[in-house]
Amino acid sequence: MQITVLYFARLRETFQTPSETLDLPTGVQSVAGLIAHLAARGGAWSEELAGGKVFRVAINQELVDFTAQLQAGAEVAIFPPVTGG
Amino acid sequence: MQITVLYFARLRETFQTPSETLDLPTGVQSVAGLIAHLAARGGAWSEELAGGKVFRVAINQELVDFTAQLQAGAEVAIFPPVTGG
Amino acid sequence: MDKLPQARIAISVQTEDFDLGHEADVLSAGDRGIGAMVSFVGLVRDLNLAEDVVALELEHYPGMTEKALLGIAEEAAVRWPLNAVRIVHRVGRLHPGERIVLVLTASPHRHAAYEANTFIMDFLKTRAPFWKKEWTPDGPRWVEARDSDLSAAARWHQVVSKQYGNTDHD
Amino acid sequence: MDKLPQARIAISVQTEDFDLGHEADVLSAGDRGIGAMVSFVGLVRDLNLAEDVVALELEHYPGMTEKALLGIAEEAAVRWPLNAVRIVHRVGRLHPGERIVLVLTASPHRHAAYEANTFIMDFLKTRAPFWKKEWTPDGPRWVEARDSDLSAAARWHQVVSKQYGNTDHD
Repeated sequence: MQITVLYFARLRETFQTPSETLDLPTGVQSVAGLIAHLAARGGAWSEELAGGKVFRVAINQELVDFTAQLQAGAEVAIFPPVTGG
Repeated sequence: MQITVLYFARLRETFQTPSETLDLPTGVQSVAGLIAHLAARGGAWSEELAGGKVFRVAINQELVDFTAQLQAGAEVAIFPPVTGG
Repeated sequence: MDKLPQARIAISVQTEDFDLGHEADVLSAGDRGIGAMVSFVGLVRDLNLAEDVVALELEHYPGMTEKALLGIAEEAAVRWPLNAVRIVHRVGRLHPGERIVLVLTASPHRHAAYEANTFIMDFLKTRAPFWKKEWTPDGPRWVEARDSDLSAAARWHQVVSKQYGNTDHD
Repeated sequence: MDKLPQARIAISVQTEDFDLGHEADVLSAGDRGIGAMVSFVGLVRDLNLAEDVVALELEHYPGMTEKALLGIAEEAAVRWPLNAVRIVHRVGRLHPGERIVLVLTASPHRHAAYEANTFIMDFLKTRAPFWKKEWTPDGPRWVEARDSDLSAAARWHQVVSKQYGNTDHD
């Protein structure tokens, strides 16, 4: 399954990329699976996504929780808690 | 004791006067006493002030309750509940 | 609590219309401590008027009106951290769609600005000496006071203001 | 309940400043059912900035931002009787004293306009994808989210909206 992942704000800077296209292994079906997959890269990925820090995930521009299922072609966004207004 | 009494809105129209200067009998010392004094005129005065209708009283432009004491020269206002805003 | 200067308070009772954008600009000009500004504008709406009502007329008690509005604003400034309060209330004849009243509150904190504004309107509607009369082709009639306004004002006696810390920036 | 047409909702995310008076006039134009209009304007205040901060920069998630703001406005229009909602949020670089955000709510009833406005701001601060960065001579740093904003949004889950009768005219 291929998806697009977007990063914003501090995470965009820390990961040094605004977006990437990913071919997910068969076992990765949910947001939780995707986060584990990315954290397995180690370094900043592990620190930000598996280090107890708070972040938010949206699928196709809707906020979701970690049990949400991924669909092929989905636009997934990972970002820090919002601070607008 | 001499005071000025002002009437507003519906009461001004019903009593057909915006204001009057009153020489109060010695026994009239409080707002309650003034109201009884005015209601004793009968007719509209009795209907409006002794007929269970709701009205408000201010002394020198401050809302007061019926136990408030009068002072010589006071500006007393009697008016219906307010409806601005 | 933030160290606030005493709140700037300005009150007007006037027949003329007011300009919301201009009033907001004046209120915030030069005060960099303001993080939140809330405005309330009351309008003459036609839903609450009988079919035949062509205008409202607002009578007031000159002198007491300004004192009552100032007292309400000062009480709000004691309860909430406010930089500034502006109240404009129109009197005279008004038609559907026209503005009646403006309340502007400015604070470092958004909830303080919201709550102070609501408080001012609730007390304005029960303590400020204004009276509305509806004009119809058959003649005028006075608008009756509403119990809902009295209960809206009464609820503030139970409210204990929350603390506004200096990290709560707007 | 009053028979309200579906609330008119307009959302803008823009680098340009906005004009409060103009936006309020557009919102109320031709709608005689509006009795109350509440505005919130958020400003960059200097009290929450460190001494050395010269500007804020607002990043957002184009596409999701507009959807999130529309969703928040639509939820408010389900909870309260609203004639119209307007939200403008600026992005890009902003300096102390500049306007960041505008929320306008219009209703027949004043408490509906106040509460819907507060609700929109509370949810905007927790669900709309904007991020603030502070610029200093030593470089930039991201603003951290605040627990007080999360608890402000959470309290609405407990709120049961009161009924707005058609006698409660503004």
